[in-house]
Amino acid sequence: MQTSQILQTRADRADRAGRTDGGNARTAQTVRKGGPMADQRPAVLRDGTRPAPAGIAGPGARPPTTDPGELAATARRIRRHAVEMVAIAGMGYLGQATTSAEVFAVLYRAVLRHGVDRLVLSPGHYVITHYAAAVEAGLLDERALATYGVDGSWLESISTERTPLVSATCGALGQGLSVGAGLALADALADAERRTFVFGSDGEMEEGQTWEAAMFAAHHRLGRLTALFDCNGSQVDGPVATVTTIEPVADKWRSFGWTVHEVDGHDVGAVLAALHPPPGDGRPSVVLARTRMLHGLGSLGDGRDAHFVTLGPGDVERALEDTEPVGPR
Amino acid sequence: MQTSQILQTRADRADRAGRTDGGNARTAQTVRKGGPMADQRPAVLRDGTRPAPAGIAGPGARPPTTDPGELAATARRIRRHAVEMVAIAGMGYLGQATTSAEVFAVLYRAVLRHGVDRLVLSPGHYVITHYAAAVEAGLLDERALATYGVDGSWLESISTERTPLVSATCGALGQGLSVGAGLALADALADAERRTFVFGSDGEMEEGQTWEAAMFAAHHRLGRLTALFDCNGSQVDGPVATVTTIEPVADKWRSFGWTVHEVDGHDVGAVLAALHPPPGDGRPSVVLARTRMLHGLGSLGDGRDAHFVTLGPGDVERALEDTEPVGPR
Amino acid sequence: MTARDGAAPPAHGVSALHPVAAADLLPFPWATTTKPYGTALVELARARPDVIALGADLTRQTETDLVRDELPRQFVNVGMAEQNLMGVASGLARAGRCVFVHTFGVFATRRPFEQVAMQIAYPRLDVKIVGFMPGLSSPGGPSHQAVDDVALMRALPNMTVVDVADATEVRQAVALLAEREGPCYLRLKRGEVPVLFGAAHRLAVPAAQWLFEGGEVTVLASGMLVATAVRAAQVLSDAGLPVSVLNVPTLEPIDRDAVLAAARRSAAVVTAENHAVAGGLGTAVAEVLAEAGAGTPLRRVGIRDGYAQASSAPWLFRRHGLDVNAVVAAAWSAAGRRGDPPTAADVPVETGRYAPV
Amino acid sequence: MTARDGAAPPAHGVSALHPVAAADLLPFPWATTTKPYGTALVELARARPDVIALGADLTRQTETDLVRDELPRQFVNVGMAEQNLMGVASGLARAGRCVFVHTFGVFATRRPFEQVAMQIAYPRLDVKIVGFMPGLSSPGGPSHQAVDDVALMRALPNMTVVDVADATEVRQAVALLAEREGPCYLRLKRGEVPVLFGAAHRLAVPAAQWLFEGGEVTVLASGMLVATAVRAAQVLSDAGLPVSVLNVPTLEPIDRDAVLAAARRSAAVVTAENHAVAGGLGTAVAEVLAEAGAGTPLRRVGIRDGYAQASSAPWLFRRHGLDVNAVVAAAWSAAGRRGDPPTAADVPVETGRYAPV
Ligand SMILES: Cc1ncc(C[n+]2csc(CCOP(=O)(O)OP(=O)(O)O)c2C)c(N)n1
Ligand SMILES: Cc1ncc(C[n+]2csc(CCOP(=O)(O)OP(=O)(O)O)c2C)c(N)n1
Ligand SMILES: [Mg+2]
Ligand SMILES: [Mg+2]
Repeated sequence: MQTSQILQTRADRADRAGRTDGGNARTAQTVRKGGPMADQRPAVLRDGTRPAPAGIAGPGARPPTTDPGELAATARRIRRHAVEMVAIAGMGYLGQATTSAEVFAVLYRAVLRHGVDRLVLSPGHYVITHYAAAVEAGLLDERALATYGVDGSWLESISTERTPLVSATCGALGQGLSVGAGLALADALADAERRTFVFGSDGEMEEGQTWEAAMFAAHHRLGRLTALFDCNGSQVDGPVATVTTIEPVADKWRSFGWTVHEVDGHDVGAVLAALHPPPGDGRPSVVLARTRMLHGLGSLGDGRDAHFVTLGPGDVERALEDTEPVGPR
Repeated sequence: MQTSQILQTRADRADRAGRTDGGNARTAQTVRKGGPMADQRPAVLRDGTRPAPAGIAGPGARPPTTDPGELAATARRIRRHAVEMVAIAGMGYLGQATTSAEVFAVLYRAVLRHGVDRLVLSPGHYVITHYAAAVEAGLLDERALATYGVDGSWLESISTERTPLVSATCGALGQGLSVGAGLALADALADAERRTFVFGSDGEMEEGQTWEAAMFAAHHRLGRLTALFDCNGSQVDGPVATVTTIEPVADKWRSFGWTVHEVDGHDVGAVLAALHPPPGDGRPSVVLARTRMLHGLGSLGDGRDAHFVTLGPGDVERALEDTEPVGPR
Repeated sequence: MTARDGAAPPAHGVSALHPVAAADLLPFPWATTTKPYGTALVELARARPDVIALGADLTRQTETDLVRDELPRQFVNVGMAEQNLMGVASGLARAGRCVFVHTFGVFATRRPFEQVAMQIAYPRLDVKIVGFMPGLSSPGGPSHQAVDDVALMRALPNMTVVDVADATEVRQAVALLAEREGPCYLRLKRGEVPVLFGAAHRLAVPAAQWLFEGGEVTVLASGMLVATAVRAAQVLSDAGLPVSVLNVPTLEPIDRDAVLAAARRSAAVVTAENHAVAGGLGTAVAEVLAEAGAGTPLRRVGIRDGYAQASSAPWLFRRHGLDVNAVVAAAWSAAGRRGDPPTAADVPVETGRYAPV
Repeated sequence: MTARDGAAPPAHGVSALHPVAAADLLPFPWATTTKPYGTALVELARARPDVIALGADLTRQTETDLVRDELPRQFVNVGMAEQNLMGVASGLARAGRCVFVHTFGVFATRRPFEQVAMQIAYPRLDVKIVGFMPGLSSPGGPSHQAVDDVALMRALPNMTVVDVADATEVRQAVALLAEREGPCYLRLKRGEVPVLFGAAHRLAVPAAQWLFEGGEVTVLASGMLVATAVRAAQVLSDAGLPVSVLNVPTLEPIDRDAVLAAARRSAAVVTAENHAVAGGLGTAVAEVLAEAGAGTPLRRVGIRDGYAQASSAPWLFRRHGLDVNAVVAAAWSAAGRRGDPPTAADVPVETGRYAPV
């Protein structure tokens, strides 16, 4: 049997077994048959993602675009979706959607070959941007966004193993780059030309595991691995610089053997250029996207808790005005 | 009550309670009173070290020296002690003693103010060098070395909470720098002028925690913290470079905000110069001691497992010749 | 009917609760309060300059903004690096400080387990690890839900493990643990904390405390499920099944005598905890019963379904069987009662009041 | 006298062992072998190109030098970075590989606990974690002694936890676990491994297996203490106390039926494991007994003394009560026998032979 055949067989087997179910296969005495987990058995596709369950799947992948205007408009719509999602509870991870909108627009509409390339969403609380971008990419039904954060919904506010349309998801921060390195290693060993992207947050650079993974990926010359970090300068307790000095970030990545692209994370052209196929020297590459909290939602002003935004009276209306569609979709 | 008084009181209380006992204070039903751990209650001194138990204490601290000849002779004697210790079982951490002999000679005879400054021995298997250097410093009875690695001995082959004359000891690698940072932070908060040294191995740079600690120490401007890494290029599976690319090590530490001294780790003068009090800019400093496995034991040759040396017939004799005392002590 | 007056006529005229006066249990529905922990810690830190609080980028969430703002020299934010956090705590403790470490329970125990084991528990240092958002009280999904933290900390020799029931106990726990030599793990509800106990209540460590006595079945509860057990006892007593309730704040070392007394006095024992059934209170009780050869059957109420979802705590508590009805049903079947167990009436409470789901 | 012939006259003429033929237990003193695991893994990897072995700078120590040298494309050394190790394993498994991860048990479980929980156990991936040097078999002191690895891995839903008794079981475990979907933790003795079982022996997961039946007391043993239990049973039977022995290779899920059968058939049960008494076999058995309301008393032989020292395994096994005499004494007192328990004769064995201390 060929390796590829075997991998295939095992992937099929995994599909059937619903292996990525988060349920519990403990001893008989501790399993409640048909218990709360019975509905948590999404199959896994061959690229490692979980498809959107029936009822919330989108119309189908839209053709990719590299048009800067369209990508910028997509980012604007991502913000708008995010405002509407956060409006449901009146608070949530709106800041993250505003800082990462352009990066996700470029990734989901221009770079990622959905169903082929791999994406690891390391900071699970950024999944809000993923949902919005997946709608924009045609993979998720827009109406599903109304269930964001609602009890029992598929669209949980921090990603889990049930989250549609991503492979590994991590709410315990700092774990994603390692998983991405493992995925990229599998592809490298199989001579697959697929790329692996890992989206990360700047706070994750405080977790030592990020640097373990960085060292590993460089040593094993995982040139088809690309990390994107949202350097929004924010973490739970406030500005990153007040909590831990992570700068000079670019120097750190270079000293760990990576090719570094430092870009304005709100400039879709710059992000797109940085995500071009990595040079052939075998170095993994990292895109440090410098971003500004609540960018694109100017009327919300500064000075609020950026990590977990609470919307006051009138905030939703003002934010929706800020993100009014500007042209034909 | 003043802070210093309170710290004093608590330290006394800790002494009485033998707080660093490795024994088990579990529930009544799981404790065997007077069980195997009853003898494991070394007191803790105020500088955080455990004194040598009666019977193996040395004659008393010898006056420090910065004489290069004397320091080099000390390193030579450290190697000789190590050969004798490893000869007991015919195998052991001889390589580590050969690479770190000069660093320990300088630390124990010229730099560390015993009973004042703090030392964390991060890679526990290097404790062989500590034992030898402690004898040279007059703190441990030379005869105790004959019990190295013997069942039940105080001189265990990997350090534990029972190990005499060090504070924190760590056999699970990569943990020492954090503890050192905590000790240094305590001193900084108390405006104590004492220094903290952390001895580490190059393999420990593969553990992410080392980089977490590095970032923390730099952010908190722990300028009186000094790390010394034995860059012997060796780990269990062979040359470090074949396992993980940790280079460029100096760039890494600089990008993490540290002052870097890269020296020939067998040059006592260079090591001593690098360990001079750190500059006043608040940066912690790291000494990268470039060393060569089995340095000083030329007759043992190359090509053997450097991490855990097995001595063959005649090896002990040859190694003792290599380390024959050269002058008056 | 309330536990305090204890006099309301039982629904079926069969039995009433026997509240233990010394427990000073307040009448339901209970009031809530915020930041009982932070307030108590500031008080302690003011009196004891050797106390130092460490955070890991969750300062307000762990109520330590109070220390940071009032006693800045006794607060250090280590950032989001939990392994280093525990190492730094160890260093500070070796230097004579009494260190309180704060983060969510899940990040206090899983990420830095080896560091807690080697640098805190093994050397028996004065480090108090305070983990917020126990069990399914976190809406953040499996990555944020500390459903195994008690199991992990109980696996460590020298570690005292405490899961308190209310704000009164939270406040007392701070002082008690500061006085207790050596490492402790304290599990705390985040946000609004109910006030179950009045001023006369005295938390002890590691002693368990009877809240109701004389029942046919004993419910042993810890942490957030103490309030649940109290409500369940009321429902059961109203339905003719008298129930004792034992509040077990200390999971390690467990109060072995109290557990054996519960087994001796009851036809069955039920444990109730906001934690996986494996490794927590239920297991601690099982160990005591089995070693004693007690034939009293045990039912364990706790999380049995592996990994949960990101949803609200009430939704999760119902879905995973941590609600009043789950405790009621377990006690009912443990007592060998036939027929459907009684169900608790849904008690709507105003904001600022607490009713267990 | 040997288990196999089972016919030697009992010392006190009172009782003999009742060996279970299907177990195919070989006569004492047992032979040893080296690298049974590595050999089996190479065999598996040759037949299954999807199998990949990961190491963490302990390649020879985990017998994976065999894979590295013979099938280099199926071996990756991740270096000394155990958190990343588990993440990489997870990524490979998500990409369809069957991943075997190798390091010492202590570093496979403590350092990367959160990574194992979140990236392997929770998504139920095909990752087999193989931890060497269980319990006090490591001379490296508390930092190297995996005395809580079973407790940690048992705390994780979806994780199968296996601790085998001999080289025959090691070999069979490799194939069995590769076939078993989902995450497993396999605990392996390092270095010389005894051969207790003959060719007819069949390891099953999660079934336990009787080695001797018909005793007054049952000793349930796992891993390295199976050999110890067999020897203890011989000593006890010679002294007039007939003993059953149940080999329990799978700690999670535990073979509940076998445990209950042991409780039903015996006046007392004794567990024996090279692990802390809390969280391992003894606790798993306690949970089953307590939930069943079985009144059979339980004695747990295991590590009760917290953190040990860096010394040789025989020295540590004696000092911490993991030796034949400790099991004998526990069974003797559990059975209510008065007077001093019998003691095992010190059996000197040649090199290449194994006798439990
Ligand atoms: C291992 C871990 N520790 C702590 C947390 C709690 N936490 C969630 S987000 C966050 C801030 C991390 O910084 P970043 O992701 O850059 O924050 P953002 O930009 O979203 O404000 C923290 C500490 C976590 N999720 N995981
Ligand atoms: C956390 C941890 N992982 C693995 C080990 C096993 N181990 C002991 S020494 C060592 C090699 C580490 O490199 P280094 O200390 O530089 O080795 P040396 O120079 O002594 O050969 C390893 C992997 C350990 N002690 N701790
Ligand atoms: Mg950020
Ligand atoms: Mg080295």
